[in-house]
Amino acid sequence: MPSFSHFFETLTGSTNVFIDAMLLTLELTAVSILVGIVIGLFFALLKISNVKVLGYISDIYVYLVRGTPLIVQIFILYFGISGIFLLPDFWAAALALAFHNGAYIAEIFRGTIQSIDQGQMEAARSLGMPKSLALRRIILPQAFRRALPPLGNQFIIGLKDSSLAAFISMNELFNVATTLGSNNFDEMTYLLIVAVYYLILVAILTLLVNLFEKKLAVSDR
Amino acid sequence: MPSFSHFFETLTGSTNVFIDAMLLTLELTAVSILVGIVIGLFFALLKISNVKVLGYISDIYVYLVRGTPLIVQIFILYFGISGIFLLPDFWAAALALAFHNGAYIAEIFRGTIQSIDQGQMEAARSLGMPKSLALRRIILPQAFRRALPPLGNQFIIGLKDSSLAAFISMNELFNVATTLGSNNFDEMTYLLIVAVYYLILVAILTLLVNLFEKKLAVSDR
Amino acid sequence: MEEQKTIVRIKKLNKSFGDLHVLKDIDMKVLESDVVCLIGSSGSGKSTLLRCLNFLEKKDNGQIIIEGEEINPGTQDINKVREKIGMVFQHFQLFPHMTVLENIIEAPTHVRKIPKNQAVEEAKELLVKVGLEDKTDVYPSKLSGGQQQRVAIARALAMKPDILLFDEPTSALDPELVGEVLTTMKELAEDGMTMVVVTHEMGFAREVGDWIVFMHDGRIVESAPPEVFFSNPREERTKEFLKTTSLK
Amino acid sequence: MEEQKTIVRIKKLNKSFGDLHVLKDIDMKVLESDVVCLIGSSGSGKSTLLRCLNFLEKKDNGQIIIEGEEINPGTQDINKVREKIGMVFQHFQLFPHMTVLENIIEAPTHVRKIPKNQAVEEAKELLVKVGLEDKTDVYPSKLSGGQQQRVAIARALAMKPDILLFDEPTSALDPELVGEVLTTMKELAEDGMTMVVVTHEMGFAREVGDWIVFMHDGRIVESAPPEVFFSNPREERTKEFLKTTSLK
Amino acid sequence: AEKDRLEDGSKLIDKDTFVFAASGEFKPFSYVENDMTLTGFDVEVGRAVAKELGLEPVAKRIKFKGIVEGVKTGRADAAVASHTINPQRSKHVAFSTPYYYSGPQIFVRPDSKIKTVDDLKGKEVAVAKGSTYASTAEKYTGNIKMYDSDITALKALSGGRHDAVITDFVTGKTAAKEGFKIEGRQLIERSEQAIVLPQDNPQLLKRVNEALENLRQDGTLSKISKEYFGQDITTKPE
Ligand SMILES: Nc1ncnc2c1ncn2[C@@H]1O[C@H](COP(=O)(O)OP(=O)(O)OP(=O)(O)O)[C@@H](O)[C@H]1O
Ligand SMILES: Nc1ncnc2c1ncn2[C@@H]1O[C@H](COP(=O)(O)OP(=O)(O)OP(=O)(O)O)[C@@H](O)[C@H]1O
Ligand SMILES: [Mg+2]
Ligand SMILES: [Mg+2]
Repeated sequence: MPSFSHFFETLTGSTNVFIDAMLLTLELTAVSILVGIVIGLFFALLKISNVKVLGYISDIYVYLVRGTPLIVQIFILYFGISGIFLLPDFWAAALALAFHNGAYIAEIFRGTIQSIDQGQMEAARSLGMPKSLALRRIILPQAFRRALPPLGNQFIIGLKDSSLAAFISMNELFNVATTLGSNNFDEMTYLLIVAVYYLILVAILTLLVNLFEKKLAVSDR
Repeated sequence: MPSFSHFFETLTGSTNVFIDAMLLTLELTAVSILVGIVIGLFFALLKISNVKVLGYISDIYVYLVRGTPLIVQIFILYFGISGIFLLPDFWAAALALAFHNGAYIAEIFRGTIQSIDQGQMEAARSLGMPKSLALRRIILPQAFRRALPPLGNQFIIGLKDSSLAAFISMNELFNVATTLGSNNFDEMTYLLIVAVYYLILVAILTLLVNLFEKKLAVSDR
Repeated sequence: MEEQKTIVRIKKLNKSFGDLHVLKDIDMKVLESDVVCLIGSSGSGKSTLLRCLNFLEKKDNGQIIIEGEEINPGTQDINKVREKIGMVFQHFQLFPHMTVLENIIEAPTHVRKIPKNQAVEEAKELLVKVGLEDKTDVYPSKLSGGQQQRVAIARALAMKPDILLFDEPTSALDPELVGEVLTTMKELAEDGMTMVVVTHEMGFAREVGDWIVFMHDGRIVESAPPEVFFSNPREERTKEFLKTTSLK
Repeated sequence: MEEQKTIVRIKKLNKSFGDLHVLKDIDMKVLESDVVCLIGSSGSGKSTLLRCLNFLEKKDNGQIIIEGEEINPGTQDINKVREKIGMVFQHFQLFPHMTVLENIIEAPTHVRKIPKNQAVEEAKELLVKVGLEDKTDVYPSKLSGGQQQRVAIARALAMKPDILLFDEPTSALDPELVGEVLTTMKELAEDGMTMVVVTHEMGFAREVGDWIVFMHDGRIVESAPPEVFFSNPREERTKEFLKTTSLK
Repeated sequence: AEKDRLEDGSKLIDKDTFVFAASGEFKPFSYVENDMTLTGFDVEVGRAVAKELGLEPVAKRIKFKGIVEGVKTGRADAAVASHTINPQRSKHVAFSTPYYYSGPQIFVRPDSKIKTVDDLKGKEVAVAKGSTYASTAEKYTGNIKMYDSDITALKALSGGRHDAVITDFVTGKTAAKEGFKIEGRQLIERSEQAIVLPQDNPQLLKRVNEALENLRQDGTLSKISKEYFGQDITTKPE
């Protein structure tokens, strides 16, 4: 175990690099969640469509993602995407993470869409709205609102998961920590430092998600 | 992308190695979940104890684990444990994973214990049972029963998470896949193979958990 | 009554859910400006009949003729047909993420595609009609059940339907709120709106209904003007039913 | 009545939940073999009083004297005291993971530490007493509410308490199951069991109660034998309460 | 994966830059400064080659075991990452002429009795994943541990795990200097390290070889070597 003073010196001495890394971590997470939302919405809609085959496709996607470790997915996608078209590293990593997040987000959307009273759809249809319009104007806005807290949680999970992008050469927090650690022959100190960064990020995000959830609960408009 | 016949040949040609690795993965997961159950129960009891400080200790543990990526925890624990006393690799890896699983299992137990009707405790107390006896004989048996399905899920999550033990040199599924992949300069094929192994394991476990959940629901004795 | 147009005509309508035969050879007619009250015990098929009329349930066989045209979901644009048939639900089903005004103009602007300012104009008139002109920009969750149901009526009216269907519009309401909704419905009836109302409110049926249809076990057992139906029921079933329903 | 021992004596008992003063200067006495029925409207503090008697709630001040000894959770072993005071809950609170027999022998074997075969013996006698000898090895979820409550009574009796407390023992039951539980309680009373019963069953209170205690707003307003209490209440409050309670 | 094609037929990810990979975890061959800039012997050689080619050098960090795959799939134009020339790798990628000569050495804790390869029999030996040292170690023992980097393996060794690590002698020496409780024992064999290039890019290989030759001639290579090691490891030992 490193002494506290050594830990503290290293912590303050490395803020520049780590803040850059933190921004990359956040960027990676944000992009992968945003793209994940698009993917997730797409597969959630497939799942609730009346066409059985589309539902199965959605099931298979979710099953593949939930049935394999993230690190396996990241490696397969990173090398797989590279084999097809040459994306910049950031995008290859972000897409790999988005593919993973997408499955969990699809489940979130599926859940919240199905939690909307069936009668809302009937009311919309009875007003002459076609199904797609009813979905877009009536069901999805309500489902989205309900999805916000679980999406916030997924963001936090995604933030932690983004640490695995270290293995496909993203200079995010964890990668910076292990690299500096191994080059300074002082892995433990840097690992503890990066743990502190993650803890702070997660604490802030958790706070935001909770605040937000409370606000939603109050304005139950 | 590897051709299907190449994939299939490699798959059948490597079963021996992979089955060994799979057994190690399962062993690692089982041990880390079992130890995690002990840790989790301990911290769940701290949390529901009347002593506030103990509750905070439990909170901090859960927060530390939930607030940092698993890979960071694994590295810290692996090197940290090594710094204190020298455990065999398997146990160092298993303990690192158990420490992680323990926090999630503590939350499972806390939840199921608190889900038991407060009246059960009162009924036991009114019969003259001291709190510890009531906990042991009345509350915990019921809480355990309810905890079984979520524990099953945690086992599946733990199985996938054990892939990260690859980075601390456990020859489990993922490590074998990447090692063979890089030795044969054929990462993709081996990654796809290992994905198949995980999918099958997860499918079987999911089936078991579901069956079990159904059986519990029926024998709601 | 010869000069009244037939708005809805149902012939030999059948509907099953799996093995359960819910509607059996239903024959029914709704004339323009009439208020038809559908009554019957729970599970007799009233809701299902109403939902078939709005094509929320698919009939098994039989004919549904609306304003002289036989409607089949396969051949006609069902959304066009639905514009002519408004529906008010037991649980209001207002859109919770929209204000009262937005609820009302939603379908006119997006389905009938009329200009927004015209839709707002009309919506405000409707809100005056149902006595809620001061609730324009309020969200549904801030309204009482009775107010919500009146907004739901206004929302249905905004599509200028030829007929309005009500499925137990007051049975989810606290007793003290039932009156305001029934009053609104009565005013509608007086304005000449054609209505089919599933209800347990016998007082309303007697006073406002032009025609009472009594269902039992998926069949229409008796069907008569309220004067005849309530004072002089023909069928044994009807008498039994009326006995259990305390008519205040 | 001079020869009756005092089992429970309460003096100037007070209890608050935060700002809410729930029990106000309660004075009460329960004599051996008596059935005391606690009645009063919802929120008047009946449950809280009963729970204080069993130390499930901590009193703020006042005295609780059981069989001549003042009890304070700090100084006495509360578990020992509780062995003398059985309690039956509104929602039975049987242990769902144990059979009926296991429910009954749990406390005798683990608290009183009597040998298991003796405990089983006694449990079977108790089950005969409550009329459930054929349910020994059944799990609680397989029993009706009335049966569950009778098992709960047997479970409490198995600790051979000096007094039994009941908190609305029949109010979670379907009406047709209330009778069997009241009958069991009546038999207990006839056997000379000392009981304090919170109840809304006025018929039971009148017939079985030796003493009626009426609470209102945290105070004991009136306390009298049932003959006097029901036919000749002194207080205005009591008269009002009896009026709203339809006595069949 | 479409690359830019130059007039002479060589292909580059971007026609103005030379993107070369290094692990960054192989001090002092490649490592990062505390501000995360990549440096080390490999990296400086890469920069020199790029300059010689008239291209902008772009050093890119990829985990060692992913580098060959990275070059194959076009994530880098080349790798200057201490790759030992061997037949297995030659099947998948092309090698330049060697830019330094080195060799694997046995590293152990100071109290260890292991001296030569013969003592390794049955012992637990750790190596970096994807390195040629795995096959070296296989010749002497069946008990091999794979780590993500050489330094992690040495760190674990220093902390008391496994019996030995086989890695490049310069790397081991540097780690020992940094305070790892390890010692070098037998120098197992000599090896030649070269720049890795994709096989479908012969024109680029030709140009890189020319560049290396120029750097050898004008003394740049030996100057970089002396800077990092205090000795010249870029000439073939006799
Ligand atoms: N979607 C459905 N699937 C299966 N059975 C249904 C469905 N909808 C209704 N039923 C059944 O059809 C029968 C008639 O139902 P319906 O709702 O039309 O009765 P109702 O007269 O409206 O009764 P209530 O007064 O309770 O609303 C009932 O037995 C009901 O259980
Ligand atoms: N644990 C508690 N915390 C806060 N307030 C409580 C608690 N338990 C009871 N109260 C309040 O104390 C008052 C008396 O409650 P109590 O349960 O004793 O009434 P009761 O006479 O048993 O009523 P009921 O007939 O409804 O059971 C009520 O206002 C209740 O809300
Ligand atoms: Mg209905
Ligand atoms: Mg009570």
